[in-house]
Amino acid sequence: MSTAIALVTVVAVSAGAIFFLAGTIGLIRFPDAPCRLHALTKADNLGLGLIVLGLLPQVGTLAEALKLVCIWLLVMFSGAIVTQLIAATSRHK
Amino acid sequence: MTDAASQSVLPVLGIMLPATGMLLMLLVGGRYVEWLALVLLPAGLAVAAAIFAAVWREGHTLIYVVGGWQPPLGIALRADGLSAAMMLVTAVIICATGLFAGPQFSQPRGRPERRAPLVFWTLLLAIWAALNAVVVGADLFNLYVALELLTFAAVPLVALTGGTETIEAALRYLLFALLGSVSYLIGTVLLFAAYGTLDIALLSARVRPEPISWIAASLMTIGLIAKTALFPLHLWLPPAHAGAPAPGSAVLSALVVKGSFFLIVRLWFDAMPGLLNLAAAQLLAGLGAAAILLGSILALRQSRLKLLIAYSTVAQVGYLFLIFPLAGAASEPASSIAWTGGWLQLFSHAFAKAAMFMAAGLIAEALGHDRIAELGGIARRLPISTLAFALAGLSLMGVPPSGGFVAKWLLLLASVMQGQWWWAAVILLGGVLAGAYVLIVVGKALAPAGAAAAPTAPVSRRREVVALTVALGAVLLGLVPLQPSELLQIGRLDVHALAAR
Amino acid sequence: MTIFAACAALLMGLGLFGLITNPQPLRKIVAFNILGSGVFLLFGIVARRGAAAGVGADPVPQALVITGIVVAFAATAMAVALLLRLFADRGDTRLDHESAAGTEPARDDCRPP
Amino acid sequence: MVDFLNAAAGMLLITTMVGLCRMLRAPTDTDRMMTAQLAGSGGVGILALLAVAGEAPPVLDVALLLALLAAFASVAFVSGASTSTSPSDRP
Amino acid sequence: MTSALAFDLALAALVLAIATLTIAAREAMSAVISFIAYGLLLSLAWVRLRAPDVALTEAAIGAGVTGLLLLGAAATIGHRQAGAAPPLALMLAAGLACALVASGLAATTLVLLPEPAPTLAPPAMASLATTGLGNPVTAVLFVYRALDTLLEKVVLVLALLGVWSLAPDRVWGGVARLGPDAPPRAMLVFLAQLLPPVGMLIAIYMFWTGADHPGGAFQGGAILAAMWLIVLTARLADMPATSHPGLRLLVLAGPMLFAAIGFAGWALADAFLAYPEGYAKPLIILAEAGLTLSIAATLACLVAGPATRTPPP
Repeated sequence: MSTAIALVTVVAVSAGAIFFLAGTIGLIRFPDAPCRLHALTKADNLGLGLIVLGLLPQVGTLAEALKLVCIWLLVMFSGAIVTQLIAATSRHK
Repeated sequence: MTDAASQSVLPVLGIMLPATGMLLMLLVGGRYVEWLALVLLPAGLAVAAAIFAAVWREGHTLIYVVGGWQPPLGIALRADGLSAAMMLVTAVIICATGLFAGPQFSQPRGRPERRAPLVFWTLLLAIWAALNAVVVGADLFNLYVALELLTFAAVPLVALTGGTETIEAALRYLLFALLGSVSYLIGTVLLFAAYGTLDIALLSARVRPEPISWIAASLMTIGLIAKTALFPLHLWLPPAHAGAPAPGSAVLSALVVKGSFFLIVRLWFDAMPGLLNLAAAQLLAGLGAAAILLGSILALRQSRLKLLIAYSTVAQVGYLFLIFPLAGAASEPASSIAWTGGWLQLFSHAFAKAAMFMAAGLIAEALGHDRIAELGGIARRLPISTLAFALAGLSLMGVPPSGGFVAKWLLLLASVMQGQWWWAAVILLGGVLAGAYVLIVVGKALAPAGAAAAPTAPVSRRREVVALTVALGAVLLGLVPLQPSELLQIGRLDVHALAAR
Repeated sequence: MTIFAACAALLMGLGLFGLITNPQPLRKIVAFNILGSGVFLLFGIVARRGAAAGVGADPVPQALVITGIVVAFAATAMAVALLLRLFADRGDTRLDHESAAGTEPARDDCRPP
Repeated sequence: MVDFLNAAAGMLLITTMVGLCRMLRAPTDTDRMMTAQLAGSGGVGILALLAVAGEAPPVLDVALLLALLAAFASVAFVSGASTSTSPSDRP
Repeated sequence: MTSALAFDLALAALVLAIATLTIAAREAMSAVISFIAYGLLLSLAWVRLRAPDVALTEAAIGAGVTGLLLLGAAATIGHRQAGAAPPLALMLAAGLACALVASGLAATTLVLLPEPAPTLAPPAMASLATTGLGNPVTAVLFVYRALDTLLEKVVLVLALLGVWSLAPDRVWGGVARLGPDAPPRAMLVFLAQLLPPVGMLIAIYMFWTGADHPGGAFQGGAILAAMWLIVLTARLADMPATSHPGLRLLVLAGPMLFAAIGFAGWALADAFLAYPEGYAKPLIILAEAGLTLSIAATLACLVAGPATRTPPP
């Protein structure tokens, strides 16, 4: 059982890290602002989401798990809105 | 530190009375600010007098352990003879400045709150709290906070009139001061890392003459020098002190730069006794000598009265640094003489410079400008202010029987006794130069008014009298030199015993 | 810890360099913040070295850093306010070093309040 | 597991480093801000990994705080940038 | 152990790289953005140095409030202020001097510090029980070295007074302007409606947990300030006038409460800033509660700057 949980963690965290890398490379390589924003959102939301998902089985208490979920929700929510704001600004220009 | 010491809450009151008073002023605002000042200034003066009396009577240091937590974990406050004298002088100058500024910074009845009065009175009290915290502080980090308090009270005072030039001066002052704070802080952390304490008394027992102490002491000294405006870090001072409103300039020049100087002395004589070697002392005094000469020459070249006085501060601060080679050497009684002379220079300069800025402020108010070339006839129209300026000038020149004379005489005597005649030459030359710049102003003031002299605005007689009284204080200090010299030794480390160890 | 000590020293050097050479006051202020953070990091190393009695770092320097960060922020805020006021009054933020160098030209009259 | 989580944190750190190259050659301030935000998210991820790896619950609070404030600077940037037209933001 | 070492090495390199970027940036806005990223990464270094309290403060201040303050300034000044770089010779001399300073300091910290390092951790931990607190850093801030903390709060108030005093006379007591005049975007308003409740919860948690775990008044106050600033930027509320008695009370209540507790200690527990036995923890939490609110108000006002408009009638 514990091996299975560990496997979940390893897979999810690795995937999250890869998403982060992809997002970063996207930020560097993509030609225009909307594409770069797209990359940023992927890294923020999916990457961190997967890492949090992978970490959840590893934490000891419910409070910590709750905090982890909170962190993810916060980053996703504010990241989405900031992306919108930046997109609106760069369109405006 | 001498073993005899007594617990007293007075040092805490010295800090907290003006500090809480300042918070209260900000809370009530409006006209109540002046009423609060009317209560707080005498109360603070009473606290300072009580500390002075207690140290004098008991003949040893007053100690307060804040919260009952002994150093090194906790913070102690110590009022030795020097702190007591500094507190008293500070209180007297602050109260005089308050009297002087009263009519200038008052809120009109039944109108909305005005900016300048509220800001001025709160800053005045904040400077007071900060200076008291500096002189009774016995913990290096607590002193850092006190220094920052002093800076943050002084900078807005520079910018108070709101002119573009003063804002620029304030910003430059702030940048210099911040660099100074950072440098001081690096030294503090190195000392803590090396000896595990920030308490000055504990440190003095643990510190050893080794590289890390040297590095820490140098960094702290450089930082404090920037705040004291010793040459070559004096660039910020003249525009800042000349740009502040007259009562502000008085406090800044008379007291604020002395706060950081006080800490340099604390550092070398109390926290790290025996570390002060010949080279360091000669270097500090050399910078002081350069400041005396350069500051005086630059003062001579100024066309505006307030700038002249500000450059004179650069010069007079230089004298203070002669204390390091003269009082640091283990050759009694010369070093005790130099010690007394140095502190007397600080006190008499505080009185003289406060009086000068007050008088200059009144003259500028009457004329609408402070161009020295156009001062003609002012002696006839403002005789009291001109007299105040001249009397203060006597002390700066070192003409007997002023406090400045006794101070410079003692320094001169000590340098001759120790064979360090080059300082004597600088002291004499500085006196001559001071005489020149004071006489230029007085001569212009006594000259008859030019044909195109503008009509003068009336100034308050009460404020003129305050300026004159402060100037008289500087002169009278020369008549009571002996008693304070014993007081200044109270709680002082026995440097020579340590050096011999 | 050795690494962070070197890092702190380099940050202080960098910050000092920026403070001296940057012509623009706002960038001077940013440089001051980097210099300050280097000093605080030095406190952090001292705290970490003092790990004992079951805590990972000596709490006293930690508390000093927290106080220091607050003071540094207050300084930054005051400097920025002065800078913006200068900008509003004059349209630029240069600190004209010539006028500070001693040979003071006659300026406009000091204004009695 | 601890080693793995630490390694993942290191991986994220390197990713953030790569992202910083962007900061160096960013054509506009907006791109710089995006990079800063990515560094913030990366920091949150690293802290979460470190917290669980080192079993130091307070570190999770730091991550929470960073997550809360990550958007904050971007918001300030966007609201400030929308008024002052800056030459470097123009194409 | 080596993996931790590699991590620290990478982190230090990253922090240094971004600091170099910040210093070398040509324009103020670029420098400020880099500085924000720098603040975010620096809090990682503090975590590695086992100082989570400082990490929280650095994140809240370095990346949060200072960043906002500098961003606002850079946006106002704009790009007109490139400024001529000093002559190359001066740059080289300054660079050399700074390199010397840096290497000297590095040598000092690496070579000259004594082994074993002196520490105050044992006495601080030994007295922790008598304070009733669980977090030694809070104990240092509010018990052992409470005078520093009290004076530091006065410094903060004084800085605010200094900032306020830069308002021109005719708008004294008026309202500070924050953000652009243009109406805020809908998305920003949405964010400002949703984030602050969450932020307030986190701030209260941060303040409450501070007694026993990393956190405390300053971190909580900084978060509250950030949330208030978001609300203000989105125009959901107006900044109160600087002459508003409520605002002044809010700014001053914390330091005055703390000072009052200090004086009460003088009357009841034999020493200024001492706490009567058994009441230490509740009194500290009371002082921290007041300080959290005051810090929040002060920080927000410091970022908002001096008044620019006349007070509303």
